[in-house]
Amino acid sequence: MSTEAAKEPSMLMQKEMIARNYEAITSKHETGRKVSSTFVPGNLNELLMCFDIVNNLPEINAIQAGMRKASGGYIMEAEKSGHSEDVCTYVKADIGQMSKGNIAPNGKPYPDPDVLMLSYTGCYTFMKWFELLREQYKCPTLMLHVPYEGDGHSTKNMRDYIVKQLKEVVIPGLEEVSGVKFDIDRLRGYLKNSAKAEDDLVWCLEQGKHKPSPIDAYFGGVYYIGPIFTAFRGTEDAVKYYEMLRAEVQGRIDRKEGPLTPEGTSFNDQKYRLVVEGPPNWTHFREFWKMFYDEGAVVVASSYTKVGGMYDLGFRHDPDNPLESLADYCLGCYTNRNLPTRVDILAKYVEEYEADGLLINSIKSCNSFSAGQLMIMKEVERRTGKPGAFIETDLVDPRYFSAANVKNRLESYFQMIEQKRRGGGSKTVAA
Amino acid sequence: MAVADIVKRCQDMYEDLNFTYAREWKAAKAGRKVVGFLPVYAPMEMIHAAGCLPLGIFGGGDQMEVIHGDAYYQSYICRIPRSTIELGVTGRVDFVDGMIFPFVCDVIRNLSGIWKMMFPNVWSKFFDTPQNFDPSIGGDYYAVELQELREGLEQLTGRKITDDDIRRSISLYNENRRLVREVYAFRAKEPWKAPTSEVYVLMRAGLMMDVEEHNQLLKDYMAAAAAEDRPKRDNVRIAIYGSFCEQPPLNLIKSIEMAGCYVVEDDYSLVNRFITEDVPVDGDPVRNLAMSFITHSVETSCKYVPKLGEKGKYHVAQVKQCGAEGVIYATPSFCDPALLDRPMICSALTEAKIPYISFKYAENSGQMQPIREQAGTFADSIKLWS
Amino acid sequence: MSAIITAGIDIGSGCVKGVLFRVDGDKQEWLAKFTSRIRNRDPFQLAQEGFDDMLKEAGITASDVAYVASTGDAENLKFSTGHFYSMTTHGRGAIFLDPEARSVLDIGALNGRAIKVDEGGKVLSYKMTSQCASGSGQFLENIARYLGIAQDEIGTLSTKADNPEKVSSICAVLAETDVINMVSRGITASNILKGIHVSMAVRLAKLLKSIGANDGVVLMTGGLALDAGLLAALNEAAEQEKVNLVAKNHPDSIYAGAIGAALWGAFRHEKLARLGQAA
Amino acid sequence: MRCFIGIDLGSTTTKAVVMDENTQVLGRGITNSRSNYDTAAAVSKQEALIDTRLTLFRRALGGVPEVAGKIDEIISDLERNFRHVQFLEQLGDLEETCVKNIKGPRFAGKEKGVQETLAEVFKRLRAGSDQLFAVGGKRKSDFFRDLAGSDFMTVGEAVCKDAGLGFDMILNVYDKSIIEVENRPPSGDMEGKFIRALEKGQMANNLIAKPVQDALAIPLEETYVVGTGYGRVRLPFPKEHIRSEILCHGLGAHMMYPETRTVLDIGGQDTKGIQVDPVGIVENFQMNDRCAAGCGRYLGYIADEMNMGLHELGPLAMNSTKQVRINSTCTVFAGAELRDRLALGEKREDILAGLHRAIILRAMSILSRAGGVKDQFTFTGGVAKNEAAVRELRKLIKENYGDVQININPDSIYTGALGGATFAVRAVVN
Ligand SMILES: Nc1ncnc2c1ncn2[C@@H]1O[C@H](COP(=O)(O)OP(=O)(O)O)[C@@H](O)[C@H]1O
Ligand SMILES: Nc1ncnc2c1ncn2[C@@H]1O[C@H](COP(=O)(O)OP(=O)(O)O)[C@@H](O)[C@H]1O
Ligand code: SF4
Ligand code: SF4
Ligand code: SF4
Repeated sequence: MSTEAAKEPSMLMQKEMIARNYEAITSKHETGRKVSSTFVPGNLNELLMCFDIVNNLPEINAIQAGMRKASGGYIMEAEKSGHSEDVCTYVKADIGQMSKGNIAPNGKPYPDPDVLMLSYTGCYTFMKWFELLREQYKCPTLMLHVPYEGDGHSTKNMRDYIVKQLKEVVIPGLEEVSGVKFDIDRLRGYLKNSAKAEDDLVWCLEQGKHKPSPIDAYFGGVYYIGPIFTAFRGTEDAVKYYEMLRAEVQGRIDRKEGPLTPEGTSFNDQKYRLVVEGPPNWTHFREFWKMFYDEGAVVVASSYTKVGGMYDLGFRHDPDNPLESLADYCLGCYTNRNLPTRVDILAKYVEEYEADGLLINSIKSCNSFSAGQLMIMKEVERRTGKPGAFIETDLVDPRYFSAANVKNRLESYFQMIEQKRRGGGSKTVAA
Repeated sequence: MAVADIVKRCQDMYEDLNFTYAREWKAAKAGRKVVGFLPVYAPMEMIHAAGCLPLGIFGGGDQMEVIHGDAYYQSYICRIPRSTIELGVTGRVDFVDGMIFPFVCDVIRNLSGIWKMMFPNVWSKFFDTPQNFDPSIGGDYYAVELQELREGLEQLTGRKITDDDIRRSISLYNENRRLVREVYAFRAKEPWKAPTSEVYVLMRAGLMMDVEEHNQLLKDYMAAAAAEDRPKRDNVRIAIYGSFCEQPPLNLIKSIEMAGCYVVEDDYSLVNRFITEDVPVDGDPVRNLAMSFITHSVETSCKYVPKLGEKGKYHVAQVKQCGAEGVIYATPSFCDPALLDRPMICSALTEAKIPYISFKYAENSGQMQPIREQAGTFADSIKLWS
Repeated sequence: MSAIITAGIDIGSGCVKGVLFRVDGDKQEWLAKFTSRIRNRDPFQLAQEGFDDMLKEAGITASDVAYVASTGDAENLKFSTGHFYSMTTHGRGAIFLDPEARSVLDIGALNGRAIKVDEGGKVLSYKMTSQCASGSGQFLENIARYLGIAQDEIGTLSTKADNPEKVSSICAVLAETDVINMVSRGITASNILKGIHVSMAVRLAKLLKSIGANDGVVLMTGGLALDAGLLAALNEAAEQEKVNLVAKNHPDSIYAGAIGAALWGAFRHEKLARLGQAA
Repeated sequence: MRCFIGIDLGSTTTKAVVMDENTQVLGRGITNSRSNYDTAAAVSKQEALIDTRLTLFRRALGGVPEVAGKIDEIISDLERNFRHVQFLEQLGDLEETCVKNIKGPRFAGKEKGVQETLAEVFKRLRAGSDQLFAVGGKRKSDFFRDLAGSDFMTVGEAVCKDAGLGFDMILNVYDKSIIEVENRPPSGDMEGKFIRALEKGQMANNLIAKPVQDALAIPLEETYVVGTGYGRVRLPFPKEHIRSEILCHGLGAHMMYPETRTVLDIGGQDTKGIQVDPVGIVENFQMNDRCAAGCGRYLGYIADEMNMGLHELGPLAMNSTKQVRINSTCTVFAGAELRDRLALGEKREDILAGLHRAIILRAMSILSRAGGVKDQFTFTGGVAKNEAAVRELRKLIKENYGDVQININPDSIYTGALGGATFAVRAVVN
């Protein structure tokens, strides 16, 4: 990020982990390690670790570029080379970055990946994205097709299909790329770590039920999920990170404190509690966040913190059923759930976290999230009786962030909640 | 029948947003069911074998006023899901007993969920075909999915679907696909005799009527069109890609033809051309359907291309085969699959030295002037200099 | 092959343009021209009037003209012999005006078009801007009016900008509000206009790049061709992008479409004559 | 007396409402929003205070038995004359400014001719103004820019032709100057102008002078001002004086029609659907997204394209016999669409009818998004003045939501400001 935000120890640790991973990626020619590019939802980090492969996530790189305010230029670059204005800006940020030297946040060039691990979970665009990258890098591409839970649940056929692909496509492919033989016990070991970290993550996210909430499950949440959704699930580091995070959250609960804002103050005066659906905007992340805490709005639960796995619904990676649990993990990511299920989840959050309502940040780029969100809002409003609100931004395209527009809607929403709260008493309105 | 009569009949059906044909078909016999499906592919044999009428629902076109549909979609999402919702909300498809939402993209995928919430009493299915094309992986998976579809349909209709039922349907649809291929070949050979504005409605109507009836209609059309004396114009031959899902308004197709282009190949509403060869009739019919999909289906933006370097090869081969002089890559606005594919397909075309242009449309586009200008310049450029 | 006279008529959304040429093999002589702004009048009527004026000026009658070629929105022009689409004609017209040109930017009232041509005016590739055109001539015109600036002052003012203010909105309506906000923040007209020019230039540069026009002279045609501010912004954009493009204009740029039509008309006439089916 | 003021700074127009402490409306004022928001707010407030004076006059005259039954006539006479005085004052300012603006290379050597032409133009404009403000005179708009502008074009073009001078030059001076004049709030001295208006009038001066002067003497104290609307963040008000326009529209509609449950507001750049509860509290709302398609500005573009006043669009569309279907409501391409259709031989009124329907269809979608239409339904905002739009809305509401009572108030454009003023009263009185 451009300006330094106030940091807690867990944040510093995460920062250091990320830096180390970028170092591992960009120094692959020196270390001889292989690099795989892959996606957040349904990623197979533990499996990749079994082959000593370093994990690079273009989505995360796009976010980084967004936060560094570089994405706008990358997107323009991609559009100039023939990409449409209409399509997902993560893809364009990634493609544009390549033609602009492909420099990682640590200032070194990204090396070409040795394998594209295409986990096609929850988003159609992933498939096109890696087809595009494949043209560029001409490297092996391993496709793991994860069927969509269209009827609201997974079936045995889906699970078998995924496990079969793991056994017959993904694992042999990774063996070939890395030259390392697959050892299922190694995988079991990593999965054990995963499950442990997952327990702590779930605990932290659930503390949003406190008043004041010791966490911000959206703006803070994107940091909390960092390690587990990316290159660190399965590592000892991740286990440690979540222990640390848990202790910090516990501390805030004990002190009856809210989360830390980027300005370093505790956000204790929480007037509105929100559930948020949809990813955040990255190009104006700080400004966007400020619009919330300035008005006293804290996010107590969000769906974005579930894109890389819905651990709060009980799923854990399972060392006893390694491949099957990987399959279940892929199937269960948030955007791989059908709309009725998403409504159930969000309505449940509004109720269990005693929120004032559901706010949807609808992202232009992302059909997977966005197509249908208005229906989601209607349904959640109907079920919970709490008002919803709808704002529109984009992930990493600065052109689609209109601060005045977003602020206008947020303010109207907060004032409406406020007015409604007081409404009961002030029947004195002159007619 | 004369060409004009056949075309009129088809066009009336195509424009009929109340689906009178399907309503009457259903009413004609007690217990009949209609199963709707969206672009871009549905195993119609299975629906047919269940005794149901497969009904292609391809948006609302440019004649429908969308009010409630827009309430469900942001401005940056294509048109087809909104007009489909409008069809639903306004009761125009209230007689449809089941809906199949194919694997096209995330928009259609999420639409399937909206449908479930809006119309809880309609049997609906998101139909996820495999993106792994290994017979023993994707094939096995797909066979089970088809089997589940079969069971779903059995529950819907309350009657068993036997293997022989499916085999009978397969042969009818094999004939349908064969005739469709013949019409396309006829048009590619003598495009002035089979303008695309006619062929298009002929195909669209076919996705809304009984397959045997359509088979007859296809034969009639070819006979009538061959007999008709139509002048050959100084037009160029082009292929259209990118329009597989949300369909362009008929006026757009006419505008392209008016601007001096003969369309000799296209990917409009692919359904009846999705499987490119006859499905074997003998043996396990479910397995046969699955294998045909795995091994003999078109390449289009919603299917993964497993091999490096294969992207766009299919299109180049098609263009060569039908003798097109150029390609118009016309996509619906905000159509991610087509738009993300565009750079890859177009670079394959460039490599093969096939000229192309690209533009976007919406099913309700009203302004044709820019379309005429672009298609016209394209035609000019081929005419004047190649 | 004797000399023939051809006419080109270009009906746009803002103006009607026409030219009259005598063509003798490779020799082309420009006989007459006219423009008239449409301003709610019937463009076909204006075309007829302009055509008649040209004939008078050249001292000939309609029957002396071998081929009347229409372009632009003139497919339905009654007295035309044939129609060419606008990108075909702008390409040819540009080469006539500046033989060095290898690409053309035609910026009209509503759409922008980028055309890549070879030395004979043959169109190699092209693209049009689509909807949501805050960079259209119409938009600039509205803003200028709002700022109280005459059309021909826009360019000069824009080149005087010291700190251009970016217009971020994609939509012209919202961009209008952006501009109003700028005025209220005390931003000068120069900086506002330049800001608009810059954002237009960026879009146009994108358009050029997408048709593969990466070097050589870009000739601006159409209504905004003579806007010095846009020209400067384009050249700056090219420099920033490190592409070897030089944007230029020509005093007669606005006639490019009509010229191209007249010349292709001559070409076509000759071809038809050769085939013995003179039109 | 204590005055409570709501100011709604819209993207097209700025509206102000003055209320007394019993939430009785005293006055309304409107002006076009311009580049300077402070000025727009100041002008609209001034206009509302002028209107307040008129209300006070009316009250005062109520006590004069001799004028019973003639009060309306007197007040409108007074107002007309007041407007005329104000118009002449601004015209004078415009002329002065124009003369000042004759400079720069394009005028080199022609200054004198231009100046003389201008003098002639303004002379004619002044003369024409008598008719403009005569009893029953029809004015195209209430705004100086529109009034002066349209006449300037016709008169100017004629004068230039006679003088053999290019009209472009005069137009250029005008364009520059009108902005300056607009951004100068008209001079205060309301009292003086009223006195002059009084003198101009044909009414029995002696009878009404006294009560009018008494009413003029009542001090108008700005007790509390609430700002709302699109440009509210730019108002130099402390935060607690700013309210979201959604809440203000909801409350404003409730004040006019307490039984209102659904409100539709179509303004210049946004369309809002609002649901309110029985006490005027907003329950839900939706706005158009970032695309401004189908908002009021759309009609503005069309009017420009057709060279007509906004007032005239509706009536023309009402003449349509066969509606043309228009699918795109993109504001920018509205003009192109119009030309396209005209070229296809469609009639202007039929196309216009189609365009109006297109706008209302969009509004219907936003209403649907906001949860549909409940009884009673209130339509507010500038577009509510347009009868063709209203006709389509009535049709579509009936088709989609059945028999719902539809409220449209002639003062509906002030709804937001009315809500704001109510909030102002509440802030002090409750
Ligand atoms: N003399 C001029 N100086 C600057 N801009 C002009 C001039 N004449 C026309 N324009 C601009 O050009 C536009 C029309 O350009 P034109 O190329 O004729 O467009 P089209 O072909 O679409 O009619 C007008 O909208 C106006 O903004
Ligand atoms: N007299 C009128 N007749 C018809 N339409 C009008 C009239 N006055 C205003 N409008 C329409 O109303 C719109 C402005 O509405 P308004 O509510 O003032 O908007 P805002 O609140 O954004 O300023 C204009 O764009 C115009 O389309
Ligand atoms: S469409 Fe959405 S989920 Fe897919 S890559 Fe883009 S942002 Fe990610
Ligand atoms: S048109 Fe494209 S984006 Fe829209 S539903 Fe069809 S495939 Fe998806
Ligand atoms: S109104 Fe604006 S955003 Fe909407 S389509 Fe038109 S130009 Fe684009």
